[in-house]
Amino acid sequence: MAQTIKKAKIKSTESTYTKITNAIGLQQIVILIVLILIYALFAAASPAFRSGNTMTSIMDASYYVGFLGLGVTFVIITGGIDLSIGTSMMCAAITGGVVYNELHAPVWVALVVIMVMATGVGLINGILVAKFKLPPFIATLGTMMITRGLGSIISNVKTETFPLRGSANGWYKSIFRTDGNFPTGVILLVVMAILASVVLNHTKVGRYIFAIGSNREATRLSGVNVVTSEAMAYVIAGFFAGLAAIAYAATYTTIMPGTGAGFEMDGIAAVVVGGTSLAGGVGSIVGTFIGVFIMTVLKVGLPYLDLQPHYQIFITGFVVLLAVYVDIYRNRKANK
Amino acid sequence: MAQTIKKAKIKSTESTYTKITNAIGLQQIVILIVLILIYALFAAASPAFRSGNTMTSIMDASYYVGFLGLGVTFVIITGGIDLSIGTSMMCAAITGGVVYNELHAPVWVALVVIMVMATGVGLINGILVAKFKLPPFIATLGTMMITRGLGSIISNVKTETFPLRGSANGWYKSIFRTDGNFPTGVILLVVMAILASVVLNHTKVGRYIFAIGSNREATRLSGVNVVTSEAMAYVIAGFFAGLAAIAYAATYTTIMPGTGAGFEMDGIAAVVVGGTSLAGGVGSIVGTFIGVFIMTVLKVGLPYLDLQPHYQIFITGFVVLLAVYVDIYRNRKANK
Amino acid sequence: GKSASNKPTSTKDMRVEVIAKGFQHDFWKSVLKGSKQAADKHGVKLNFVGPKDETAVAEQLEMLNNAINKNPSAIVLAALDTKSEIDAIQNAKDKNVPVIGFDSGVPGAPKGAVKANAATDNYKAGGIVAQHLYDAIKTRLGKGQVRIGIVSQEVNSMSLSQRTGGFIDKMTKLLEADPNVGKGQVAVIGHDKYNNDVSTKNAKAIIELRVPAEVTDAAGKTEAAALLEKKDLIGIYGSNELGVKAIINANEAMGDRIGSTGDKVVTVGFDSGKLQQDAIRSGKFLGSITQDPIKIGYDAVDLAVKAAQGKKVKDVDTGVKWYNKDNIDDKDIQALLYE
Amino acid sequence: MESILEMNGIDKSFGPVKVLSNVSFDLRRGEVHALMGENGAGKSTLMKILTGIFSKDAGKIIYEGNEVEYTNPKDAMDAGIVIVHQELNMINHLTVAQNVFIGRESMNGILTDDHDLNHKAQELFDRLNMDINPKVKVGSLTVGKMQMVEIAKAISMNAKIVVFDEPSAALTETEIQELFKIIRDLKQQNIGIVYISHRMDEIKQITDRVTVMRDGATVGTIDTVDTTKAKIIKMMVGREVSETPKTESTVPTDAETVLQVVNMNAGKRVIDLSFELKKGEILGFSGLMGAGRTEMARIIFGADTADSGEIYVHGQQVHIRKPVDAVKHGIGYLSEDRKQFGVIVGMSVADNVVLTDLNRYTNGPLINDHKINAAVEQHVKELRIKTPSVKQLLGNLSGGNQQKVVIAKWLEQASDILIFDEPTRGIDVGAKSEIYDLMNNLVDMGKSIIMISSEMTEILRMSDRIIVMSEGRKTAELDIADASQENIMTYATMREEIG
Ligand SMILES: Nc1ncnc2c1ncn2[C@@H]1O[C@H](COP(=O)(O)OP(=O)(O)OP(=O)(O)O)[C@@H](O)[C@H]1O
Ligand SMILES: Nc1ncnc2c1ncn2[C@@H]1O[C@H](COP(=O)(O)OP(=O)(O)OP(=O)(O)O)[C@@H](O)[C@H]1O
Ligand SMILES: [Mg+2]
Ligand SMILES: [Mg+2]
Repeated sequence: MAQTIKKAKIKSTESTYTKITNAIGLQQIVILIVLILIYALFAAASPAFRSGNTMTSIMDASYYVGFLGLGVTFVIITGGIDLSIGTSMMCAAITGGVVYNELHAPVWVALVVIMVMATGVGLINGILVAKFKLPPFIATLGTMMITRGLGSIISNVKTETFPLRGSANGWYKSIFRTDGNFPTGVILLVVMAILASVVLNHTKVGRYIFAIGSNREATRLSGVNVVTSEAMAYVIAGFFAGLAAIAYAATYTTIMPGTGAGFEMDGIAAVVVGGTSLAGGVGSIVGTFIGVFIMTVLKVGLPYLDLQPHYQIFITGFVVLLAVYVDIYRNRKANK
Repeated sequence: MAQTIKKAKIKSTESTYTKITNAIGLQQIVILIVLILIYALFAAASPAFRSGNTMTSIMDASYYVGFLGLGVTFVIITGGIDLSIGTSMMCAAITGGVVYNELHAPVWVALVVIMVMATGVGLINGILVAKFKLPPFIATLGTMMITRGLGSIISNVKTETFPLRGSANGWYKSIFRTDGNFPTGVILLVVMAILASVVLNHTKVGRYIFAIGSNREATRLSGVNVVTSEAMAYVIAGFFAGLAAIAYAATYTTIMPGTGAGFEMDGIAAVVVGGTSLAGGVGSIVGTFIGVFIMTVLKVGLPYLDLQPHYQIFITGFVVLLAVYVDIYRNRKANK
Repeated sequence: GKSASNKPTSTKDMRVEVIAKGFQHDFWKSVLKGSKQAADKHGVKLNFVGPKDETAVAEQLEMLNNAINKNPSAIVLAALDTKSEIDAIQNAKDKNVPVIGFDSGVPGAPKGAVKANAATDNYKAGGIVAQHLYDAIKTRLGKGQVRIGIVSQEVNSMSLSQRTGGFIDKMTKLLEADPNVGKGQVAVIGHDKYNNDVSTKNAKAIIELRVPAEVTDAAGKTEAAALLEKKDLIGIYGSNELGVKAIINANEAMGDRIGSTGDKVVTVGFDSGKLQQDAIRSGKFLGSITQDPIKIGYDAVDLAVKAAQGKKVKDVDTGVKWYNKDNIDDKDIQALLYE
Repeated sequence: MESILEMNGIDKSFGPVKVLSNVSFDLRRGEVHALMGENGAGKSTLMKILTGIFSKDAGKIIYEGNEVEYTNPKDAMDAGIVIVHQELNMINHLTVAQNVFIGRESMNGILTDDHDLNHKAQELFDRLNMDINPKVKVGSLTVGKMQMVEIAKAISMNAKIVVFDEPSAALTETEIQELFKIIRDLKQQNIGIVYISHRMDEIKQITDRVTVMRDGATVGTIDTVDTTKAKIIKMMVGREVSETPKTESTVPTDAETVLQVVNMNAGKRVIDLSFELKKGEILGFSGLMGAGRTEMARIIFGADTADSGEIYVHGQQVHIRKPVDAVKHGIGYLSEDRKQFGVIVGMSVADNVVLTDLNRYTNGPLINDHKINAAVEQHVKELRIKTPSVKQLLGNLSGGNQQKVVIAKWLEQASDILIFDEPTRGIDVGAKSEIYDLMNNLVDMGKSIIMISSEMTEILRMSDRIIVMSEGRKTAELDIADASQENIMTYATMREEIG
């Protein structure tokens, strides 16, 4: 008898719980609708957008932004920011190119070097922020400058070209697009997103990342090693910047020195449009995933409307503001 | 007896207070020493740096960064950030160019238009952040994109040229450097810095800006109109972006459309190097002023060591990290 | 005095400051190579710098000011924007530091400040590209509306705007002279800087310029893809490395629209680089035009040393060359190409 | 009883300020040991040293016979020493269960098992007789509920020593009784308990021994049975403090109505609330946690908005949409959460006092800081705020003095309607009676006060009239002459169907 009563009690509270999860899901549903609307708008306005290889273009453009976004989601949930992911990604990519071209290493070695380098930069960011307590904005602004210079130093300011499709070492390109133009990269992106989601929601480090973003001091006083967990968020961001570097090399083949500044903003904008709060403690991988596609559909779609480039930036700015405003407005209403 | 004991106790805490104020001054003294050290280093390493017009070059390079830094100091003290100052400055400058070249208005009208436009963008930022409660990072990222596009739209993607020195309308150039190469701009910069310091430390809006950065909700519940004061910080940043635009036009004559992204980071880095906390509630104009010169002395000095640009960025990154670390380390020690 | 220290008797004590327009493109690496060769030959010290991209006017001016302050024997300059640098150039002149223009030179500089130029005529070069493209597509004119695309990294810097402008002007002229098109039948669209008044509705030919929203590979590729999606596109031109790369990347993703024959979109480019050379060898590109970056660098420094010695110097046209599948491996072409 | 912990000769300084000098403290297994002392006496600091949050400068800690020194909270926890902090340490965005077990997650291989976590939490709450859903986000709980979660969290750690640092500050009487049940249970398990509180009644009820601290030093330790309230207070403050409840209202029956609230509604938090406040009156608001009193206060002050309702000030209907409006109508608000909503710790005492309206202290556009300092020095003197200077950073003041600064802020505005929300929360007896005196002075001056308090003695001592709320509704309005602990409790626990 007591048993049944308890069950019933849990059931009834379960429904409140469902309501809350529904609310979280709602946020993602809202931006998914935004994404679909934007897509539909472009499809309606431009026959060329409907036809052909637009999807492949969107996919191609989304890989590196996608990986950057997934990684930096972790950092933003801790309440931090990582401005270095763009330059660190290009620094790693060009270093990989040097390893391949100058040291004549096999492609896979170059890819490993890319991952190690980008993850290493993430570790340095993590140490600066979590251990030395530098404000994330300024710590990663510093490493942004450093990696930007470093890439040029390592490559001796030379453009590095990765092996072309069809060439003996061109196999790595098929990770992202087969010779038959199938966007395999989207599979990798989805797999990594699922992995990221599991890490964020179902591992200790993920739990602590949320906890730190919500209340760092309380988390510390609970006996959690906040330094390690906070640093891990930056390491994860670095790791994903490495994946972004590989995606970039596979998609665009050549890497110019000194580039990458500005990419971080694409990633961060996607994350925030996806509903992750810059104040920390709140965020989701699904949101980021949708946010990334909102940004890339805009980027790929606006040129199809034959808009000149400056109108594209102008409109993207508005969409970012609008998306975030809608999210905040909805949240405020929900809290009433 | 008890009376005397109490007095003594109060005395000793008074001296703690003096120590704290000293510490605030100390912070600025530390970075002033850093500045002097850097300067001395360059002077020792390069005879050319010692001689000639280096000072004028340093001044020329410091005007627009200086104005950007002074303005964004207000925003950072509220605990916010303004990423739009760079593009808003260039958007205003190019609009001024259009007014002068296309509408054939007198130069002074163009300068007024520049100020109105930049201040207007600041007002929009202020409304987005203070009224609509958008996170400053994302609100100003949005207006950054919008102003970047807007400048191109207004100018029809044309480079705008301001009147040359010596031409009939070239008088405005002498605001910043006389024909005899005297850097008058530094006078303007100092005057504006003093003005900014007065506004920050001795007016209501300045006091409220500190209060908001320290504890926004408590300020609001004290019956302060926080929306207006917080918005004012962005308006001030916009106003100074306007001054930066005029300085830029006077120093560099031509304004290219679509530029300005990245300038904001120069300004912000200078502010933070100058000891203003990104967490809000703490900051000083003197600090920013010194921070600006640390950045420009580096910028102007490093080439004298015949370092290539990428080494310069690399080293600047380190200096930024170091300066901020020293500041934080010192603060932590003081609080121990 | 100052001017004495400017003019050492032996070239050993000379130092030449070179201020390029950029650093990251392979083109500038080759220019640097040529500069070094000349510096080594004369035994002068060389310092070579360039801003982060071709719109970084302020950065370049700061570099120029620094160079002048260092009191060098001569300055070699490729101005991003002459007007913004007029004061500084005048200053160099006052200090008796000779200035040599290179790449696209220093057009509009104060009289007498720039001793000589070692420059490419980008406008003319754009015209040459247009001529080659026209020759390859003229048989396809007159069967309905056709489109020729351009992908240009940006249109504000001197060299790129001239390459693009030269191409558009020449192509317009050639098409208007073609009996299958005719006067007033060529619409130029895509960018307010070049657009003409001809309506696209009735025009027999459209020249469409695409400028990426940002200087990134991704944005470039998107613009190129938007062009390649258009069914009436018969020719496409990439006006520098980024534009060329954009076309190659977009093409790869959309199943081979470009080529040099048949019903493919005939593609032409500017400069070299590994991807572009590869595309020319495989016939994806009809051909490209290359400047002579090594010669530009070499001649510029050579002129600078001579000017510093007080010798009289005059302009050198560093020239351009058209290369395609047939001549790419010729010795004289190979000498100009870089990877 | 065997001793489990000894702290001997503990010294601690923050910068130049010595906050503990030669402090000694011992704890036995199975005893409840009260640690008492005025605000800033160093109680929390001592306990933070024990639990590895602060490091000590000198002294010895002997735990279970061994000298120990913990450098972080985790080591202390692992050794069996846990603390319920004075300040709430909740992670709002995580669920209750996730909070309780943070750092001790149930695992399923490398993955966390929240299902198991919820079950463990539910079991824990059932055992402790707490009605809290483990699956909701902590941020949606009331302060009191959060405090219960904190307590549950500490108890779930199976510690050998549990430190409660003012656990009752956010709790209502019934919850305090629940807490005492829990504590007695812990005693049974031979666990040593340190209990910090400013509430005298509690000490008698629950503790075995009392250690009193003053100005960073131990005054002495005595057995609870051997002492009286008055004795303890004397030890704490070094003088006698009297405490007498009010027996009848001092407000004349024909006093003017200065504030009238009619049919105020705000979701489920405030339902159909109407009441009047008379000139010179202290109107007490009593009720259980989450009864809606704070919400009512915030609405009147314009910090939150109501769904419906009317507010009249001096008979005139007013529309208050933001705090600025309330201030204009002479309303001042002293928040229950001082740190978060009341003061700006990073600014000086002077700046805090004059923050609301700087216009009085300007020469043209410029602020005249001398004028401010002079005016604030006056307040400091009148309210006997203990501070070395008006330029002192507010964060360096003790809690009671910070509270006085907030009061000074509203006196500065000449506000005649003052809302005091838990005015003595976490404030020691010495400072407490000063604040009571202050409140009485204020009403004598013709001001009117709404006093929200969860402390029954405080309500009975200060109020002229008492409104009792339950679940957002007003369940009773009692004249002080008719009020007693018992009938207030009855109305406070009244459910909707009765009310
Ligand atoms: N982190 C800190 N830095 C500087 N001073 C501190 C710090 N923590 C506490 N203090 C000071 O140490 C003294 C003792 O504070 P503590 O919190 O231990 O007092 P308490 O007895 O717990 O008082 P309360 O009853 O108000 O909680 C106070 O003067 C306080 O201002
Ligand atoms: N912002 C909010 N969102 C949702 N619920 C809220 C909010 N603020 C308060 N509540 C709820 O409204 C009810 C009334 O809370 P309120 O704080 O006014 O009560 P109180 O009587 O002052 O009690 P306490 O002792 O907790 O301060 C509580 O159940 C609380 O959880
Ligand atoms: Mg305490
Ligand atoms: Mg309350």
